Amino acid sequence: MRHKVFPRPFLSLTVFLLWAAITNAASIAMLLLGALLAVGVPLLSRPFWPEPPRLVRPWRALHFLGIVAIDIVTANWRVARQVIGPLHRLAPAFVEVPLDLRDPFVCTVLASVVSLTPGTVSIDVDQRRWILLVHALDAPDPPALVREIKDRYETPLKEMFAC
Amino acid sequence: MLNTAVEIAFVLIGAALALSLYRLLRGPDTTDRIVALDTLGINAIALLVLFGIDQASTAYFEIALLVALLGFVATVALCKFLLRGDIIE
Amino acid sequence: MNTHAPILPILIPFAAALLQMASERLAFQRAVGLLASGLLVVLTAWLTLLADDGLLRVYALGDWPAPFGIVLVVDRLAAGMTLLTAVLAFAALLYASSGFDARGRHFHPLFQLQLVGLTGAFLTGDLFNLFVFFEVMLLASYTLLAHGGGLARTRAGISYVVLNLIGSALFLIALGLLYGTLGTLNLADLAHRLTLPGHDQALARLAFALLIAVFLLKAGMLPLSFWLPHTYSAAGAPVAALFAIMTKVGIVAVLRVQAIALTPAIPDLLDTWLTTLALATVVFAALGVLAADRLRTLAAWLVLLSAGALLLAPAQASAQVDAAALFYLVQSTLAAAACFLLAGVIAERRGDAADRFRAGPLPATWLKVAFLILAATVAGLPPFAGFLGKLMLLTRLREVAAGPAIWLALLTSGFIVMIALARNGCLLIWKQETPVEPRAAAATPIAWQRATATLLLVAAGPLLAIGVRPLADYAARAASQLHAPGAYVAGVLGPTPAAIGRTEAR
Amino acid sequence: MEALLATAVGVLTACGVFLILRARTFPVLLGLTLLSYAVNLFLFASGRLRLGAPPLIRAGGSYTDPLPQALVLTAIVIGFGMTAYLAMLALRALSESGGDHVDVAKEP
Amino acid sequence: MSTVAESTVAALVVLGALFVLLGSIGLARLPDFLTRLHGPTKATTLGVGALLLASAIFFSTGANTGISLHELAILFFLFITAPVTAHLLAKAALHRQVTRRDDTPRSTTTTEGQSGS
Amino acid sequence: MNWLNSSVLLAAIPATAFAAFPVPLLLQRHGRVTAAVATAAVMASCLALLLPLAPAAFAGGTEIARLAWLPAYGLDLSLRLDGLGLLFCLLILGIGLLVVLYAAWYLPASDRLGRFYSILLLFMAAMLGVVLSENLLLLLVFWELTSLSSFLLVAYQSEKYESRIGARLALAVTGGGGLALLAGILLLGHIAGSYELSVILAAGERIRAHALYAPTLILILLGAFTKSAQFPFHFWLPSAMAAPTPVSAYLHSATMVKAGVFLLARLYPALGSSDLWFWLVGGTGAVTLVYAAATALFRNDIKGLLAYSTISHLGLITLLFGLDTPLSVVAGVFHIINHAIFKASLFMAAGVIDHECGTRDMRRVNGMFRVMPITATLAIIAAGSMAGVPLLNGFLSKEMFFAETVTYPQFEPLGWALPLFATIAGMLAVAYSSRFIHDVFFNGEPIDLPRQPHEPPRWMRAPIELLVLLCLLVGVAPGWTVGPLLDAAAGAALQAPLPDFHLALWHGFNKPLLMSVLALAGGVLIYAFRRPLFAWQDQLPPMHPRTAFERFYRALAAGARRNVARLDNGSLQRYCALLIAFVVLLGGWAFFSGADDAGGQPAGQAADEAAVGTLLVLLLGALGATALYRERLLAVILVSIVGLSVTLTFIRFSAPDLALTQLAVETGTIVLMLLVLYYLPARNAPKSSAPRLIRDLLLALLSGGGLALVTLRMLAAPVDTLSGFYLQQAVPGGGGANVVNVILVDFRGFDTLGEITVLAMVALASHALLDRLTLIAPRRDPDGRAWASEAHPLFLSMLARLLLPLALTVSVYVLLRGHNLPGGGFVAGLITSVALVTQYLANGIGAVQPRLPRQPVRLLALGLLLAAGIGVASWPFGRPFLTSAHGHVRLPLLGDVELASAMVFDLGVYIVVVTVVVSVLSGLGQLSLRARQPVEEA
Ligand code: NA
Ligand code: NA
Repeated sequence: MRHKVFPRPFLSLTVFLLWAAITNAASIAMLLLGALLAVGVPLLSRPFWPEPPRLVRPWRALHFLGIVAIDIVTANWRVARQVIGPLHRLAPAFVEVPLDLRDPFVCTVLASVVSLTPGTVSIDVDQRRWILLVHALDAPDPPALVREIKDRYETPLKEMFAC
Repeated sequence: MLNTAVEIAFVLIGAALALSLYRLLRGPDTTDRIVALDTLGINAIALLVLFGIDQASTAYFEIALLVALLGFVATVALCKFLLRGDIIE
Repeated sequence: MNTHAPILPILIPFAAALLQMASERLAFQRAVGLLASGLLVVLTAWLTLLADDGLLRVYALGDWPAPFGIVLVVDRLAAGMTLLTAVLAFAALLYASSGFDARGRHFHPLFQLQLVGLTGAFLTGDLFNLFVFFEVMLLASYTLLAHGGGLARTRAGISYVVLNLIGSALFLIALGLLYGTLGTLNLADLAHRLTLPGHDQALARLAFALLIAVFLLKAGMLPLSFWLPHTYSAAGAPVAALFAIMTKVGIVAVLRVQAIALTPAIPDLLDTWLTTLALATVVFAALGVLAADRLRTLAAWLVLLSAGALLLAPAQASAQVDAAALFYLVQSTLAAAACFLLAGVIAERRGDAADRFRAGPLPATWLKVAFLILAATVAGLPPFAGFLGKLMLLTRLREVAAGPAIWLALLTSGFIVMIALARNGCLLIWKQETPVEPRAAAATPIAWQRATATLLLVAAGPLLAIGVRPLADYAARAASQLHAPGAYVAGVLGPTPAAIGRTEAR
Repeated sequence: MEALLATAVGVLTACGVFLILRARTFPVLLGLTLLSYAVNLFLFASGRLRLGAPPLIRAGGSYTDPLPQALVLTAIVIGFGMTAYLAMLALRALSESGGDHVDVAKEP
Repeated sequence: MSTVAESTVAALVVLGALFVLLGSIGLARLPDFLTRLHGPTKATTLGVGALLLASAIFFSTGANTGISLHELAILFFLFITAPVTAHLLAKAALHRQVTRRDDTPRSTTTTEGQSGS
Repeated sequence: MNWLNSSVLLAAIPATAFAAFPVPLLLQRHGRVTAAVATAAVMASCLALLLPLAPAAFAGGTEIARLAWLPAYGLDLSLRLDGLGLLFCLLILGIGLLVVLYAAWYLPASDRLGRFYSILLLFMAAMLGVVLSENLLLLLVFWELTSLSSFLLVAYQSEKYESRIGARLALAVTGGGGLALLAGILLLGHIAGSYELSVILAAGERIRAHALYAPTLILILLGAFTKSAQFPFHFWLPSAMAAPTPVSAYLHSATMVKAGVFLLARLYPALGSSDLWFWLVGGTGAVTLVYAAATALFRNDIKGLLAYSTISHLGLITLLFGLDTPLSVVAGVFHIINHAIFKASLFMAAGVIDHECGTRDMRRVNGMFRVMPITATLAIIAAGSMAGVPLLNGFLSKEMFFAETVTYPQFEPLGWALPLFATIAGMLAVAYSSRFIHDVFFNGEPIDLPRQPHEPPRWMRAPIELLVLLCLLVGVAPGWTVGPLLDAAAGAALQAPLPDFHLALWHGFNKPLLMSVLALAGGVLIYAFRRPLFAWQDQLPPMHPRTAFERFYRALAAGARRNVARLDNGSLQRYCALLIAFVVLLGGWAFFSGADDAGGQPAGQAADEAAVGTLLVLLLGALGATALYRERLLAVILVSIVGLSVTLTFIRFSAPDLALTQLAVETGTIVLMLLVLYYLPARNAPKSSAPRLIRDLLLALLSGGGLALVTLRMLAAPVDTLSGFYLQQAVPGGGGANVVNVILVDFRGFDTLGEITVLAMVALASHALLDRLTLIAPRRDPDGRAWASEAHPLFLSMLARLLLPLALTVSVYVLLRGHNLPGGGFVAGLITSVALVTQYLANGIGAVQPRLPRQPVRLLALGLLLAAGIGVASWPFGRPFLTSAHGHVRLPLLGDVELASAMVFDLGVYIVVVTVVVSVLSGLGQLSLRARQPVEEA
């Protein structure tokens, strides 16, 4: 039963939260409608998302989100300095991060996180060898960067999604 | 205080728009222009949010949301065009 | 039923289109289409009879009174035009239902939606709504034009679309200017406000000039008409036949705006130039008739010629002239449509020669007779309706300033059409190819739908001549109703054109 | 403000007209797009320019003229439909003639 | 609206605008495409984020009753799309071989024209 | 039998003819004889109907029958029978009967005759109509009908070029003349105040005194002269001899060509008796008389000779009317009768000869007197009448003509000139008659005839015999044969008491007799010394009116084609330029030609930096796109910048709904342009030439500058708009706080219905236009790079999966709130569409299409049905289409819930928008699935 009504529980949750956000959680009627949408929208869009990943450790995910948020803020300061500072000091580099992840969606999440944290942008993923190509604005020590990405982001993601 | 802050912010974002526009015109490659266009869109969102605060009106929220959504789609379409030519193959 | 009569000419084809969109089965679509078109003929005929009591029927959509809501306004002219549209549509659809409709997708719903656009354009009393119906009409016609394929159609379609898009832009500019100057979009209200002081008169003049320019583009006046022959001759026979009424939308719009808004307030707007350009159109079209190398092209030029002749009417701002012009409009529309259908049928019988003016397999006797009657009709030879139309126009245009020039142009163009049709008709129906094409003998018989539709329209020439009196009288009543702007404004806005809310009205 | 808007309308019109007068489908498409911007701005301006007065009924609000906005909305949507239509027509012409020339009587 | 709230909003507004400007400075100033990509995808995003937060506080504490959450929706949206935008832009740029640095690897995505070599 | 009064009888004559004209065609399957008998029966019936009316007409009475047809324009079915009409009726019906008989034998046995007789009857009916019309417009109707039916008769053997061209030439000249006549009649009716002859004939004084008399007369004469083949319009008649001989005998001698002179006779009281009349009618008649007689002499074709002789005699009749005395009118009427009789018989005789010999060339046809003595005798007598030999009817009227010339008052000082002229004309007539007699019936042996000639069948000759007998009878005893008819006819033509005249063979030795003798002798002499004349004539350039006509037509058509091509070169740019130039000119004129008022003062809001900045961005985008339009992708980017600044403008000036819509449409436009750009040729179009550039820049500047100035002026103009009503009624009447949305779905919901109909048609068109289309997919980008190999980047396709549900949620929100806040069906639909576009972008059409509903057209119908259906739902409540209803519902727990029927309308809009975007995209996507790879690749 649960599987029929909420085939994608976390998607349903996302939809509901989004609904609550855009309607400013204005009234009970609106929230009920949001609940309705939380059922209906995933059902409607189901054909477009055939094999969703399963989030097994939601609390870990929250924790992870917090880390990412902090990383985004703190690391932005660095980039700000780099951007207005002298450009010749920058050491841009391409870094190849070998992945342990195999799930395409989770991989995308990782790449997004890497891109959002300043100083690095995920350029591409090689799906044959599972290597994430990252461009760093200033990477004097590329292997350290690879380690940081794997430890700080990939490992938690693997745990959260059990893949 | 808030008014001053908003005034300052308007100037800053105006400068940001100008710089994005500079990149758009300068290029050199089409990809540079697309980044500039995308940035211009995000700058516009900033402007809209600021405008909402300035006018104390929430009427512009959906526009900001839409700029975000549509700017993304436009950028994706342009990139895909550069990569593959046929964007919906 | 009576209450909702004004909107039925729009809703019937609309409903038919929806039904046809629900199922793509051709047989079903045909049945629905023919049924709806037949119903439309009956309904518009009834509406025309109703309208002949001289009362203005105003249908307030959404129950919002004019000028705030959109109103449909049925007077004799509007009702009569919907009837003409319906008759033409029935014939064209009948013709198309024998296989032409299968040459591409969605012919039937597009055809019905084209009717929606046409009837809506004739009925609406709101200028922005007219714009919307123009777009409906034009988009349907673009696609119907392309129906059946071919480079000529696509190319003609591009120039047709682009020009009309510029026209749409102009229309919007005119509407903006009207609203920005007079503060309303309802024609009656515009006319009313135009007579009041306090608005920028130069802007109002400009706005109406632009509006008229848009209508003239649709009507096909030189120098805005070069698209017309290409488009009409490229279209398939039944489509072109239906197109015969499209220029009339522009002409009727000019007539209406001129009679209701311009005559009382800006009487000099069309004075100096419209007659000249209308005459130039007639002359150019006559040249085109001479230059045409196939029947359908010739028919396209005939459409242009009649447009030129009809545009002489608004230039004179006279109910008398309009009365003549309205009869001329009816007969020339039906004749041109007949010409397109006949060209289609003849082409079908003549193999590679098609409807080109050269020797080829001879068409059947009934086709020859039909051609002769039609040729006499379009050449304005007695005793058919073409002659009567010309007679009326000549009679009523005698006393106007440019009378002699108009007579010269009309009579000369008639002469040219006559000698061109005589020559080309001889080639088309009498000159056999030598040696005789073997497969011409085994020509398949023409589908009854095509034959019936063609004959129906060809017969309009003689029939309208026989029944000319009631029709001419109706035209005269329609014209005099058209030229009573006060009654129109009062009828649409109510006796005191003040802002009254619906809540009060309820 | 008024002069700025008038300038915008004028420049968009001029650019649109110039592009429409080119011989290929693509600039014509661009030109029509620019022209429709101009037209929409003009139609919009017919309700006059007002700051901070969106026509959303609220207590004690002042409002700009809502009707031109509704008209422009309709015009935008119709214009979009037409652009799509013209684009499809251009592709059809391309498929049939192998070229993108707009003239009725031209070889590609 | 309390002073605290107002100062917070004011600070966030200026901060956000500053980051937005930073992103654009990066875009305009940095030497090659891939470095330029860093500015707008992050600084600008963060800047807009700050502004949105300011807006959320402003409207939640303003005269209008109720909380204002809908800014979060935009924030969420920007944060999920920005990386993908950057990714596609970088792909396109590499594909077009516009980078000026020597350490640029040949695109991992082989193009049809190169697949034979 | 009260109803069977004389006017009914009168009306029955043409009515019978018209009603019965298809009968022979319908009966032809029963054989030639049946068809002939039926035709004759129709004619006989008409004759029978005429008989009861004849006595009154003979007595000088005028019977009139009226039936309204188009009274508002003066065109009525009014008929008139007086002496003149009676005379012509008798000619038409009498000779018609003979021709029917003759044709039955003349036309080949393979012809079933039904078509022939039917057209002949049609012609006869028209001819009867001409001579019986009381209403001049009605006369014109019949007049043109004679042209039409004669066209069909001349072209009867339509497989022959000569027939077709002869018919066309005849139609061109007589039909063209008919147009002049129409104009003339309209003027005449205007002058007289009526088209009824009874009014017009009584208004002669007034007509001649009117300022429009001259143009009226000239136009009417053009009609008459073309029909009666007067110089210089005569040339069609010889070419019309391609018609079967019965047709020539009927139309080209007795009836149709007489219509012109009939008109002269008919209108003589109204138009005659003026100097202009004398010079125009008399002059034309005189020139025609002599010119045609001289030409007739040199024709080698028997029918050609007779044709020119006919022209000459018509010239004589015209001259008689032109002489403008009562007696000359009598003579003219008399010669109409005589000419009809002898010329019909001559044509029939010529037909016999043609029929028997297979040729009409007089150089080959010789000595026929021996072969067919009876026919020859008849023809010789008729030719004698044509020459004016005494004892024959032709002599009498010619004698009257001579007498008129002698006594004519106008030429006192040059009294000898007119008689001399007449005598010369008489000589020429004698000369060509002599040639006809001598060259055909004598002059040695026939040369190389296609057939062996002998006497024709008895019944074929009978009509000739009858006519020749008439020639003799009239010639010998005019008084008691033709006298009463002539009196009646001439009286009717004059509309005045007849002059004193005496019809007799012998008037004593007088000048006219001397002239006759001189003419006879001179004519024979001319013929005797014909050889030098013929030799001289052979040197003259040959005249072929048919060839000249065809050449003329071709030159005309070629000129038309050239001019049309010059004006319309098929260039869309020129069309557009003309349209824009026209609008600029017209607009400029309209603006500046009105009353001079300066306009209001600008409201004057100060421009701030943001506005200036937005404008600069807009200018940058617009000008950039225009300057760089050849860099297509860049142009798209720049145009989208313009869109962005337009959006900002909307936001700034309080139009959030517009901004939303503009944005969404903007994205759609970019996607669309990119889709198109992929296929469009990368090769850039050649640059425009300098003059073109200047023209285009000029137009651009004029239109842009003009519209800018107009914008400024409009913004300053005072205006009182409808907006107050909408703002006031939106909440109480429309149930929504977003006034724009309430206008869209309620106040002006009908517009919106039309608008989504337009959109739906775009979807239909995407199927109609793109189905079965194939395009060549470029293998490289415009810079020559190969495309990237990865079609669907991983991150994008992952994100797209998440995006769709989120976008759906947002669009539901935007849809629902639209009635009160910015949003609504359009924007919601566009958001969903854009989410679906993202799916296409991320996963390609192959992945998306199968996941979408199969029947987009049905969805369209559903959307339209929702929008229109909620409109019809108001009918049962007695409200018009699209009347909305809204209300607040109190539900437990949920509180106040607002429901409006307009929401259903908006839902319809939403469905249509989504379906349309998806349809267009999938249409274009199908294109890419079908796209062919180019075969040649470097
Ligand atoms: Na001979
Ligand atoms: Na309503």
